[in-house]
Amino acid sequence: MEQINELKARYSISDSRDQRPDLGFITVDPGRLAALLAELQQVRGYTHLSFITAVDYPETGTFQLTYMVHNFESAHSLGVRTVISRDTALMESVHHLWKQAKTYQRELKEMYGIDFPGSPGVDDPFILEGWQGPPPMRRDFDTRAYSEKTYFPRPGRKTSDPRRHMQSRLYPDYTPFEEET
Amino acid sequence: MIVKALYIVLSVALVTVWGLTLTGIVRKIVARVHGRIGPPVWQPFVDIIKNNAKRTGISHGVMFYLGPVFRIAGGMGTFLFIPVLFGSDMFSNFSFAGDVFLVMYFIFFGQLGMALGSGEGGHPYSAIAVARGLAQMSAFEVPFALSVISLAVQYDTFSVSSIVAAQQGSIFSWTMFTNPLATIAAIIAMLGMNMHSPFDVVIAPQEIPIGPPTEYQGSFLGMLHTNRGIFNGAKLILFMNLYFGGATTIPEMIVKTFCIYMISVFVGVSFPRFRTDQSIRFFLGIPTLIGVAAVILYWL
Amino acid sequence: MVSPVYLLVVTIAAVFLVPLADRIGRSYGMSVFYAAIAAAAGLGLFWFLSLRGGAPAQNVFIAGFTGPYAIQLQLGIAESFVIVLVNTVFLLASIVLGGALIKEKAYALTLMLLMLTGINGLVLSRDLFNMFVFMELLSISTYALVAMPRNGQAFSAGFKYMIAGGLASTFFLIGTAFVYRTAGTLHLDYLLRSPELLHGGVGFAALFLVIAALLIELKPFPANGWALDVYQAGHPGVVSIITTAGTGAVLFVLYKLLPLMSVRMLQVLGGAGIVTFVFSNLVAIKQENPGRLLGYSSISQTGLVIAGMVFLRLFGIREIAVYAAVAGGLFLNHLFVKGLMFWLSERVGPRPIREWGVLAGKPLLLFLFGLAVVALSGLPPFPGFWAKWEFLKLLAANGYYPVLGFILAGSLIEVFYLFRWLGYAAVKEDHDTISPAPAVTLPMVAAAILLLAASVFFSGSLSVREPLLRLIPAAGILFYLLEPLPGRVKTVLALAASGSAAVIVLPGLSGLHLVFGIMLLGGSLVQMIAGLGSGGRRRGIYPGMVMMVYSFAGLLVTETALGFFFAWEMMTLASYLLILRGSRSARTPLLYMIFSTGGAFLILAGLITALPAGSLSSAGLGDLVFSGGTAFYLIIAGFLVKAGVVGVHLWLPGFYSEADHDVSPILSSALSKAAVAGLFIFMSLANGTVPGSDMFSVILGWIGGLTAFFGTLMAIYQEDAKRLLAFSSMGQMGYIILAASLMSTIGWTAAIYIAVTHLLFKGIMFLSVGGVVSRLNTTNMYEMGGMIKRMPLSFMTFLIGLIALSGVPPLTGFGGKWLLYSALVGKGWYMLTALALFSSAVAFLYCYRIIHSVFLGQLKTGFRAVKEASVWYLIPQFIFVMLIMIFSMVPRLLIEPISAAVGKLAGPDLLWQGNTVSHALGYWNGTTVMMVTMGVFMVPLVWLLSRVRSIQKVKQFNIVYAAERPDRPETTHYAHNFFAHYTKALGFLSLPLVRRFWEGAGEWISSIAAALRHLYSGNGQTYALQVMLYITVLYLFMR
Amino acid sequence: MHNKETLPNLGLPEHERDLFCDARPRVSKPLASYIEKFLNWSRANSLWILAYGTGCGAIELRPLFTARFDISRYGMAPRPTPRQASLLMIGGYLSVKTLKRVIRSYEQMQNPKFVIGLGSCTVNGGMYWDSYNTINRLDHYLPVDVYITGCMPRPEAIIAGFEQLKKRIKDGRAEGANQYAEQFDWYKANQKKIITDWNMPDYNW
Repeated sequence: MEQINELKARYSISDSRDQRPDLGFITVDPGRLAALLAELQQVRGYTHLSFITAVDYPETGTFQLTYMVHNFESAHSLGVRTVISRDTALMESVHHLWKQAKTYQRELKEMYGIDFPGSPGVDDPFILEGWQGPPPMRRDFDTRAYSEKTYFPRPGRKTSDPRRHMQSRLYPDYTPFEEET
Repeated sequence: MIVKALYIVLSVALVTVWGLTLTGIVRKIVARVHGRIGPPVWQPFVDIIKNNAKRTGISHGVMFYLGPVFRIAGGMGTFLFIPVLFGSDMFSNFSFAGDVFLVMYFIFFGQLGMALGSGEGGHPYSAIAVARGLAQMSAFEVPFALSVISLAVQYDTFSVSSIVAAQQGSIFSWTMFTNPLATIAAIIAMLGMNMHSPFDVVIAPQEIPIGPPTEYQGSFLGMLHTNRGIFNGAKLILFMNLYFGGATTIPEMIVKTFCIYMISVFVGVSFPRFRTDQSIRFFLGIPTLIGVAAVILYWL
Repeated sequence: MVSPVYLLVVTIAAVFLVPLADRIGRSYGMSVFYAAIAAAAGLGLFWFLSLRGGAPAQNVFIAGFTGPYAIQLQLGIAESFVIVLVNTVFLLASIVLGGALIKEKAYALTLMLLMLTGINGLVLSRDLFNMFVFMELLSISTYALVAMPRNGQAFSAGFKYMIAGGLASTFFLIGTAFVYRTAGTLHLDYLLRSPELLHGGVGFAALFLVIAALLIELKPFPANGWALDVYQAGHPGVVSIITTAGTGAVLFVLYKLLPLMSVRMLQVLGGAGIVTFVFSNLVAIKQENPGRLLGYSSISQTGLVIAGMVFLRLFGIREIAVYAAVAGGLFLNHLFVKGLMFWLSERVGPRPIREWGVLAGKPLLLFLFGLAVVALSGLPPFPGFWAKWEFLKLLAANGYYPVLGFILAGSLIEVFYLFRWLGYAAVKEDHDTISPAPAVTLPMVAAAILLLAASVFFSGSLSVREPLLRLIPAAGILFYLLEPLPGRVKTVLALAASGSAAVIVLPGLSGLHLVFGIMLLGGSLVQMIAGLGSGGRRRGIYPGMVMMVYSFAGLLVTETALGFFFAWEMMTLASYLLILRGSRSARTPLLYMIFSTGGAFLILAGLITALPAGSLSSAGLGDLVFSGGTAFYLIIAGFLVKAGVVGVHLWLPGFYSEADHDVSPILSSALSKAAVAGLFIFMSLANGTVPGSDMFSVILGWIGGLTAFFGTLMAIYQEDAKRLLAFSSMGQMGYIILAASLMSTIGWTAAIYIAVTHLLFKGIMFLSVGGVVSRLNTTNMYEMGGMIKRMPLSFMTFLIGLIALSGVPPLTGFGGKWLLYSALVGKGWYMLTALALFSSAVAFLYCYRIIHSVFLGQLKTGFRAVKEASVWYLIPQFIFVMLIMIFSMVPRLLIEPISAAVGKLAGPDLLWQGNTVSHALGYWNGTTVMMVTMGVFMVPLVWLLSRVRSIQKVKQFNIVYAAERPDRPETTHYAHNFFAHYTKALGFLSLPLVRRFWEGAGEWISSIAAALRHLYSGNGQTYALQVMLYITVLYLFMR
Repeated sequence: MHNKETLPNLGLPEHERDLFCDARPRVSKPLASYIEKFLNWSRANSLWILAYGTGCGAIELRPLFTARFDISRYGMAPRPTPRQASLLMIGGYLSVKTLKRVIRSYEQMQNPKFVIGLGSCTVNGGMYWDSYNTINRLDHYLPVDVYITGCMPRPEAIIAGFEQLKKRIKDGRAEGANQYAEQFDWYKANQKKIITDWNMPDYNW
């Protein structure tokens, strides 16, 4: 963690915490992220990029990106987080640090519509061939409405909550807790 | 002339029916060994009818179209140059047209045509499978050739009929007993010829769907299946003639070919698959040495 | 008759006249100069003609005394012969030098004239002191002329030349003094009349010094470093005079002294000649500078001439005609060729030999250069060929086999570097051009014409009586002259020429000759039709093609050993020309030439060894004596090299595959049969007379079997369609040799049967692939594919050819296999039977590979619009297909004539009963097999045709592709590295061991050459020391 | 070859159109009823399966080949290529991407051909019914002969489904291939509605 403290000032790391001895998270400005990752990779031994992921917060109008890097020597993983605006949905590419980053970025582009200008093939379809709707992983995308509009729903289909259904099948006498209150 | 034609029709019908039934029996037996019930014995016939009953089909071109024709012509031709029953005029076929080398080379006729036909299909898997099949074929040809040469030395003739004639008498005048090494080499070669496991990388269904006939369907496939019966029968009869004393009656022929076929079935269900290069090395190893030994033994 | 004195008078008078005339004007001086030389040459010619006409030899005594003190000039037939040659070349060289001389002052002209005077004097004079005087005249003028370019290199070269020349002169003078002291006379005639005068120690020393001095003047290896800079630095015109006329004069002096020498001296001198020949050639390998290379080559030729006349003397031969035939022929060849080449190097300018590609755009210069290279290599029809033949024949007759071997080895090296050079010249690489210079070109043309005339003269005087043989080079030259015509016209003319040859030749043949005649001539003729399919001018094809066909005819017609060898060498040359034109690299033609020449030399060695004793004139093939065995084995080995058996097959794939698409079929299908024809001709000649032939046939059988196996195996790994077919041809040649080695009726029938069918199906396959390649412009199989859709006819013929090749019944191929196995098992060669069976199984692999990769599979995007191959490619294919079908239907039509031609040999005969052919072991009825096959083919076909209405014809991408669609045809076509698993299993068998061996051998020779080069330090003192040491060693040997 | 009407194959770029056959599928009329009856019997007793393991259903197919269930006794066998199969088993949910492959495989099979939809997902989307990327009703895209419901159906249920199919075949009611050809435009429209990058011919022969 001393390492992090060293970096803190230089990269204006806003938040840092240790989840486990071998896993920590820090949050950094989007503008400083690439520089920080470069130092982590080249100086601090975090040579491996495990994944890049995003969480959509329509409430705050932001995406939170997490870059998980790993140091094999100290067996320590570090999640570098950054928060970007949902409206612009633009982030600097890190494919120059890790080649495989382009794949994650391509996925994020397809699923969340976050663009990484300059990342090779970022506009190619990732798993959806010819997808034309909004990015499907954004939380404000109504999949059910989309499905009903697109996929010929079979009329007469009955849907029940699996948990309640199984409870009623297996334990007909059981009264759920929340209904008690 | 007409009588001969009738005999030929009869002979081909016999081998077709018996060859297909044999396949059915073997499937049944294998199923029972697995603890399954298995398909009915007549299943191969149903399959052939079904395939010919397909209402549509596709063809990639003339050679593709002719491939199965070549194949079945090769099977029938091979069969027709082998005498089926010793001393029977009815089942002597056209064995007067050539000796054992003719039969050995005529086997290639169908394979070549099939390879060409599937090649025109344009499917890469067909070509891969043919490449494997040819490579394997060139390797198992060596012990088989040595074995046949050993027989030629032993009996001083290339003629299949004469070889059968020389084996008459008692069971101990069969080549199997008089020249066991040649028989072993040939049987091992036969394993490769029949393309059962461990030598079935050619048609490796999971990897290169069914090999050369990937693109074949309907009537084409039906023809290929029919040929499987004829060709299998022809090969078994050839082996029976060369190594197991031939046959004088149809029941004897049926029993003997059944037993010979069971060898490769037995090996087939017991061993996993070789890669092509492994099977090439295998055939050029011990089996070839056995073949050489068989030749040398009769040479001296 | 004009007195020989006038020869000297003319030039000496001109020496005084030229400066005077020069005062009047440059052109006057030059005119006098040329007039004098022309007069000298004219005098020579006049004398030569009149002496040949029967005029007596002249002896002139001048300086007011009679012999032995007078200056004696003798003019006999030999002298006149040399005079006319050297003066002619001198004249031509002076014309070449014209440009350089005109810039000099008049003294250069006088120096030239003095030089000529020296040369002529040396030839004419009969006493030692006069020889010394003329030699000095020659030497001094040479030093001065060498320095003419006036640069440091030239001065230094001239100076070194002077040191060594001075040494030689000194020795000569001392020797002359000793001779006078011992014998009391310097006159050769007196000395010859009483040779005992020179017996004893002093006499020996005197003679030794004279001979050693002459030898040094002739620049023997290794004491010749002093001379070599001259070749590089001097003006090529001057150098050409030094090396031709100057050397010729000194050689003639040596010739005049020959009768004085003891046997020991002759032996050592001959040895020195051979050493010079072999090692100078060896060193020449490493030369890059044309002048220097030509220098080494000149020296080696000089060595050969020395050896020629010395050995003749050693064998006690006195007839001047023989000397003329051997030494004269070699010298004449050297004279014109070297002149031509040096002048050409003047024309090309200061370029290393690698950059001689500038000649590629100049047909005339290239032709001249090629002519020179061919002549210098001792190939027919040039004088060198005849002379070498005579010389080697005499060597063999006298049991000098090691010398013979050395000469052949040296000649092989010579062939290597000369043809390498020709390869550089023929392959155009840069676009530099050289300006026209008629003053240089005209003498070259003149030299070439003289050389050709001399060839006619030599071939006429020597034994090649069959007129057809003379037509071979004549046809080549005729078609060279027809080159400006359009390609199609030339094709028709070539067809007519070859067809008439066939019409004339075939009726006169019988037995095996007839079979091979039909194959070689008929096969070539049919395939030549394909030439009509290519437009354009097609330069350089038809001279070679017609020459090749005529050589085929010659091979079969000739009845003499020399005639056979002549035709054989002409065939090699013709095929070389064909491959030189088509080949993409210089490597293939060179390799071909080396191996072919090596093989030809083996044949040559065998032929002359087998010549019956005492036959100086040419012996018939039937008179050859094979009882020693060696001769026969040498000949067979030669044919095996030509057939490309495993181990010496290095040349084969490139040669069969790299020629033009309509030429390759002929080379691979017809030319390859020439080796077979030779094999059979000599095996039938020698049948039964060769000792140890059982062992021989076993060895030959294994060579054949292994060739079949390895040829086939290597074929399956090829990516290039034509190379694949080439290796396939190698495999088929293996079967033929294997069958031939059996020496039985069935075996030979099998061999010729396979040869005929191979001609047919390989012709079809090569033409078909050639047609495809000519449309696609690539030979890489993986770039092709799906051609069945675009070229269905080519596919059809190719398929027929392929089925025939693979040996699958019912087509003809099976007959060959059946006969082969029958014969093999009948003979008891079981392991070879198995090997042959294995090879033929492996053959399926490459068969499928080529037909799939080219015709089946996926049609490539770029080739969707290609058209069917030209109809001219298809016509010969369909002719062959027809033949194959006929022979397949009725094999008897083919087998019976063949076995009749083979006649009765060991082993059982083939028996016929209707269409069934049988022997002790097996039987085969091709007609029934065909009928049955057609029958069983029809039945399923009819069934399928009844279903045709339900079949949808689909396109190439409508394939089951693991639920995907193919991306591009290029990635869907499985063709590259087709038999990867085979490589994995048996790849160790196809490692390029043979290539590594030969490359190693080449490397080895080349490093010897490099090591020898260190002798030439460039230091004058060292060179002087070398000369002294050489003389010492020579003395120790001769003593 | 009989159907002169060709498909436009607009999904393919110009230079690729020549690589694919552009014929329309055609309706093949059954033969005279007594022959057809016999042929249908053979078809029913020689069902060769092309199993497309699109979802979890694939795992339920494996036991069918074991000694316990052994479908080979019905003459059924797996076949690795659609060219030779007559029964397409859809083993579970179909995403748009998989559907494209399924359509291609189906079209590459030869008439007569049968489809079994396995599991609830093929019936109405099953538990993926509201997914943005999973189809709900297979029969809008391919003619389905038999649905076997369940999530997942047990092997016994599958065998029952096979029996159902055999009955349909023997009754001459399993004419899905002809139905597909007849209503080709409707099926194609449905398919193209969701498969937007249609980079194949309109009918995959």
